Amino acid sequence: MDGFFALALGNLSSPLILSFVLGVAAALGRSDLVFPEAAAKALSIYLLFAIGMKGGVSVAEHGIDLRLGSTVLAGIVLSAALPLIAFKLLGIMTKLDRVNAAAVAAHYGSISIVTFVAGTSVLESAGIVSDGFMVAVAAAMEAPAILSALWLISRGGSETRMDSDLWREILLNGSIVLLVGAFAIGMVVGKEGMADVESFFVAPFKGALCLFLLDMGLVAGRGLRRSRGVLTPGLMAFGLLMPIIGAGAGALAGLLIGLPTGSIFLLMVLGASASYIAVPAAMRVAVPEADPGIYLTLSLGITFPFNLTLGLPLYLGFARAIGGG
Amino acid sequence: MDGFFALALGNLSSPLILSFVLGVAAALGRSDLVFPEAAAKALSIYLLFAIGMKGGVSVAEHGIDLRLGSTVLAGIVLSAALPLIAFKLLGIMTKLDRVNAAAVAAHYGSISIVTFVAGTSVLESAGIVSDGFMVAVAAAMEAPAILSALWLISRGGSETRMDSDLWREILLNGSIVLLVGAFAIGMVVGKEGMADVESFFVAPFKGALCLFLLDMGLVAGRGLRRSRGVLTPGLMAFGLLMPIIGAGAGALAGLLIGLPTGSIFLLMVLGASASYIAVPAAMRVAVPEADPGIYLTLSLGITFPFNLTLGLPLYLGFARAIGGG
Amino acid sequence: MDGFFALALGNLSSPLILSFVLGVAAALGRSDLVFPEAAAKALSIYLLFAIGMKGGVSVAEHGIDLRLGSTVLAGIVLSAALPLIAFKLLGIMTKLDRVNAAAVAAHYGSISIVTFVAGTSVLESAGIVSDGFMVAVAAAMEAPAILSALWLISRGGSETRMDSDLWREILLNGSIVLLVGAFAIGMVVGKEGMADVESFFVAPFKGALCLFLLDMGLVAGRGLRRSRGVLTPGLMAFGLLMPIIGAGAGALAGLLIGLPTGSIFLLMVLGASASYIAVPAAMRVAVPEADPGIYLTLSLGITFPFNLTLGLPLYLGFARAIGGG
Amino acid sequence: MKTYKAKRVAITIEAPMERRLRAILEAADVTGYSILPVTGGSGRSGSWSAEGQVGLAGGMVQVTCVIRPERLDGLLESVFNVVERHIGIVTVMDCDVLRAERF
Amino acid sequence: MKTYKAKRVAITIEAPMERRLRAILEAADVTGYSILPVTGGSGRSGSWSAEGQVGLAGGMVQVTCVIRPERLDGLLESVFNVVERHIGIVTVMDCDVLRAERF
Amino acid sequence: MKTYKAKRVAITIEAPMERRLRAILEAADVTGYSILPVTGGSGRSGSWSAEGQVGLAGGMVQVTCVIRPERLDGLLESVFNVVERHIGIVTVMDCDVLRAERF
Ligand SMILES: Nc1ncnc2c1ncn2[C@@H]1O[C@H](COP(=O)(O)O)[C@@H](O)[C@H]1O
Ligand SMILES: Nc1ncnc2c1ncn2[C@@H]1O[C@H](COP(=O)(O)O)[C@@H](O)[C@H]1O
Ligand SMILES: Nc1ncnc2c1ncn2[C@@H]1O[C@H](COP(=O)(O)O)[C@@H](O)[C@H]1O
Ligand code: NA
Ligand code: NA
Ligand code: NA
Repeated sequence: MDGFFALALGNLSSPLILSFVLGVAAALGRSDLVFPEAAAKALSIYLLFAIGMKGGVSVAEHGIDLRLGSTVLAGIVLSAALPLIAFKLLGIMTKLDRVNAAAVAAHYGSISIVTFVAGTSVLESAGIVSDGFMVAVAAAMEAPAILSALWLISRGGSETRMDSDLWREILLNGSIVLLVGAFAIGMVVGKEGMADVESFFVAPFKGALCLFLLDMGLVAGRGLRRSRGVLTPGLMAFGLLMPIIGAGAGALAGLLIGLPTGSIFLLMVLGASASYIAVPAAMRVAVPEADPGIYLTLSLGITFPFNLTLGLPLYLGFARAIGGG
Repeated sequence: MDGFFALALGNLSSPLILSFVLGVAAALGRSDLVFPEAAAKALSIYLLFAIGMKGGVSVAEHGIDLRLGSTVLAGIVLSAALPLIAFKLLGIMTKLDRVNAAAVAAHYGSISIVTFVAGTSVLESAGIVSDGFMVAVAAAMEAPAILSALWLISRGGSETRMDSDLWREILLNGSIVLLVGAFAIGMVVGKEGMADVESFFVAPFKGALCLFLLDMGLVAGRGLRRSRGVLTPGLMAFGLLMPIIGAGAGALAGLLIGLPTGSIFLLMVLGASASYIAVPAAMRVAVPEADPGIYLTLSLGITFPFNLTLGLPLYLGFARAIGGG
Repeated sequence: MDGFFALALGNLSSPLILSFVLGVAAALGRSDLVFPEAAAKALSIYLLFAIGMKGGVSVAEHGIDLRLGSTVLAGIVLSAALPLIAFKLLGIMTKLDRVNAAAVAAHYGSISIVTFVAGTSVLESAGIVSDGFMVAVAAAMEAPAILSALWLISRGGSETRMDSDLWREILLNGSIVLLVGAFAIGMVVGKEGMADVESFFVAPFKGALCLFLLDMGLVAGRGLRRSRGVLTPGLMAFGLLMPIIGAGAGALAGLLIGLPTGSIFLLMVLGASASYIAVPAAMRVAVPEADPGIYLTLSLGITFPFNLTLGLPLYLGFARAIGGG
Repeated sequence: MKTYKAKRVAITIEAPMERRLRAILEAADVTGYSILPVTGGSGRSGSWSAEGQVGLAGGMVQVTCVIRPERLDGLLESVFNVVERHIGIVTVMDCDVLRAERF
Repeated sequence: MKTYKAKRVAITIEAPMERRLRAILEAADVTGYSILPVTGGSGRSGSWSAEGQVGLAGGMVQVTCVIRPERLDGLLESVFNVVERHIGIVTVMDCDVLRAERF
Repeated sequence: MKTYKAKRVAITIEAPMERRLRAILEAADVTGYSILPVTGGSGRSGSWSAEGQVGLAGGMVQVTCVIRPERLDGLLESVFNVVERHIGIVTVMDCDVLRAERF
């Protein structure tokens, strides 16, 4: 437990987390500090591209690992199965109707790439290696959760707008395309090609992530301020419990596949994190009746900060305990 | 005097100043070169965060100096007192009515963080150290001038919209939050934490400042072009005289506290510089009758270029003369 | 020929080209990946400034070369003459009316600075030097083609809106001002001044170019998707043939002046490339009757990708064959 | 100056629906429309702002079409099917248009 | 298609006043409004453009509310207190709205 | 609340023409106008979107002027000379304005 507190403290005093905290505080204090929408979008493109490319280069270095396939598969299963657990849990813990519960559940099966990126930073600081292909796993986990949720809804008799257009939108959404595309580019160009662009995609990465987390803090804080009344105690408890369940499921899968500690940790992070970009957009189109005030606030206002601050050191402690290192 | 010319020439031929000049020239020549608003805002967030964090790290390195408190106090007094001088001077030199004169005066008590940043660049080039806490002094000087100006106006019988909302807006405006927040982050993470994000916040800083100054030049030039007729000779003379008075007051305060040369110089720069972000926004809300055409043009079109080009070497020469180094 | 394939393959597997391909693929697959307009504009300002400044610094290093004048002159002649050839060719290969043909022709006399920048990257990878002043040549080639096209149109009896305002807009358009301005700044500050801002303008340059090419790919792909029906086979053939003619003319000019291989190559690239920023904007104002769907799609959707992928290695092979190196 | 009577329809709808709405307008042969960004607002589903947002889910756009009066009903019917279940608002105003061939 | 009569109020006001205006609208129970960015303009206080601006002071926004006709006067009165001393312009237009429950 | 009758003219035109239109409005003594960005659209010349665009050529803007009814014809005539050959659309609507001195 000592290790956890040291880790948690180290994590909490990193520039990344402090930037996030600054953003939340500024928003709660109703400062007029705002981040231009275009800058936030540009930063997210940069981060996705950089993380994808680094993953691809690492795979090019170490060769395609036999575990790549099984881990991607495990990720898909996790993403599809976690919404079912989340849905059950919401039925027990909250009074959400079927449609809203399914929409929330979709978010928890899918992933938050920023949480993943913050996780890789924590790994780096701890000097633990992980598999480059975990980026591909992250990309693979974005979409299946959406399908599970839509199935839950249609099973309940409600209508969803699930046409071929929506299929394409979900599978080719911006962050999947960037992650997978940059991953492929990284695999093709390898370490040598990466050298050319390293001072843009690697060296300034963490600093850029600081500013992005500042913005995420502003958005999360604003969401919290506006959502008084929306977040019942039951929902909040769910927002803290579900990531731990997701992380547990990730740990289990990682152990079964025999991943190294770093990759177990990242799979836990993916399981624990909740989407706030791809899934909300899909829900707006497919299930407009679901209230974005609930799922966005829960994912961005409760689960994201929890994962970032306490979750990451917790999961790392656990991954180390079971995976060694 | 020779030293001044050498300094001035060196300053004028730095990429920073030349970028500003390019922007002014492009705007005056009515080029269609424009900087997207979102990019300008993003750059300013980056610059404020970087400068704040560097200040905090430097304080973490050297320990909290006893002079921190007295210098912050001196800054607050300067910021509150300079508008009174400016207001008197405007009464003598121009025909502005009370409300407009007070609004202009507020700008000259407050500060321009870009001028401050350019000042730190000049110091670096000259190899002179300064106190990291000067960033906190800059933050402390943003707001008091606004209160002085509102007091001047209400004493004259005019109404200002001074409610608790405005108080919060002034004290928690974006640039104060960023400066103070990043300063605090820098203090917590220290040199070691900074190392992680240095290649984003430190190495590319000057280059990013070039592009920002290009944009400032474009905005200042456009303001000048549109303001034909607004700027009377009296106003222009004020825009050149007032920064010198402010710098003198800064020098005096610095000497009294016993600051080292570099910090005296920065206090002069803060005294000399005029706000063009925080104060104008506060004036729009609190004193809508005041004409933004006057205070924005004067601050951004006259005083900012003067400080950047001639003021900085002048103040540095003076600071060296009185402070040594 | 072997050399060409090796070069082409090397070029095609660089992160730059792959990023462009990713963008095109995402757009054709109708992914919702978008680049904010403000970010694209900010990136283009950065690239123009950086390339201009590097050119200026290089000239400051090597002294003003006697060939600078003759090469700029050759560039102007190329830019003015190529539209006449293009116009004739369009008359033979397509059924465009006079106004549209002239508008298209203007694009091919003018230049694409991104193609030029990609060319300098290819040179660097190949370890071949070129003259720093080629940036000035690029700037000089932006505008003359527009005048040729307007002359072609007015000779045909159609009206163009050619007033002094338009003159200024063409000669002081954003990219010319940035290129020439940054070139001048580079010349003034030299290598020493550049050192200060190198970690912003030099080191991250290629990575930033990747993201910009990703955006160009998105825009080009979207243009292609929307233009079904607009691009006849004749137009497409023109879009592939004309750059080769332009490159040939550039090679000839380079040989006559006696430029080194690297600079011959860059002059070929300038001759081959087609404008998609400055000229379209001028055409909207001066010749509103011309259809932007035709000239934008042809320049950005056909010629730009061709130059980037196959053209650059082809031109480099040729430049080496005639210039040595 | 000669002007022509027309209807100006403004549809404020969630950004993720923009593509679909465009497709529906084009299917209904409404080829003239403009899209304006909306940076914030408030409605029954609460108040929002685009500032700092990365995803589309939070934002809205305003699609404006100027059409001939006799085509209004057809347009509203096609649009209704899309917007019915979605948040947002549809307004119709009378206007005069300068050039008849433009709409 | 059944539509309902309404009023469309457009308030163009300085960006630093956006928050206050929102608060006033909400206090007056006007919970439906949209905010559109304004990137430039001209008025008695001269012409301006948002390009390259860092601060809010230079910019403006356009707040659009669609409300029931009987609520117009109340809205205008609350708004008037805010905009009275400020630059900008308030216009009111008649419109038809597709769904009555939306405003 | 006392209001005044006015006309609201909205001119949607290519971004590269913004400057010229502003100059013409100012020459015609129309000093009050606001410019709203347009991020996409569709017309006879096809559909477009501002996303990721670097140049101005692809984009459009919407210039809105509120003017006294008696000045409408003069305005339309000056504007017509500019927009005649250009793509875009000009609409005129009736509106009420809160403060007469503002337009
Ligand atoms: N009465 C209204 N006037 C203007 N905009 C509205 C109105 N009602 C809703 N909106 C816009 O539509 C969005 C969603 O509205 P709602 O579905 O009521 O939550 C709001 O956030 C506003 O941007
Ligand atoms: N008549 C008008 N029509 C449209 N917008 C206007 C009008 N008058 C003022 N505005 C807008 O309101 C801003 C401030 O106007 P003013 O208070 O007259 O300086 C202008 O810059 C325009 O953006
Ligand atoms: N009927 C219309 N309603 C609204 N906007 C239009 C209309 N027609 C044209 N536009 C706008 O004007 C641009 C150019 O139109 P066009 O000249 O018909 O190609 C379009 O892309 C739209 O942004
Ligand atoms: Na998850
Ligand atoms: Na000052
Ligand atoms: Na060319």
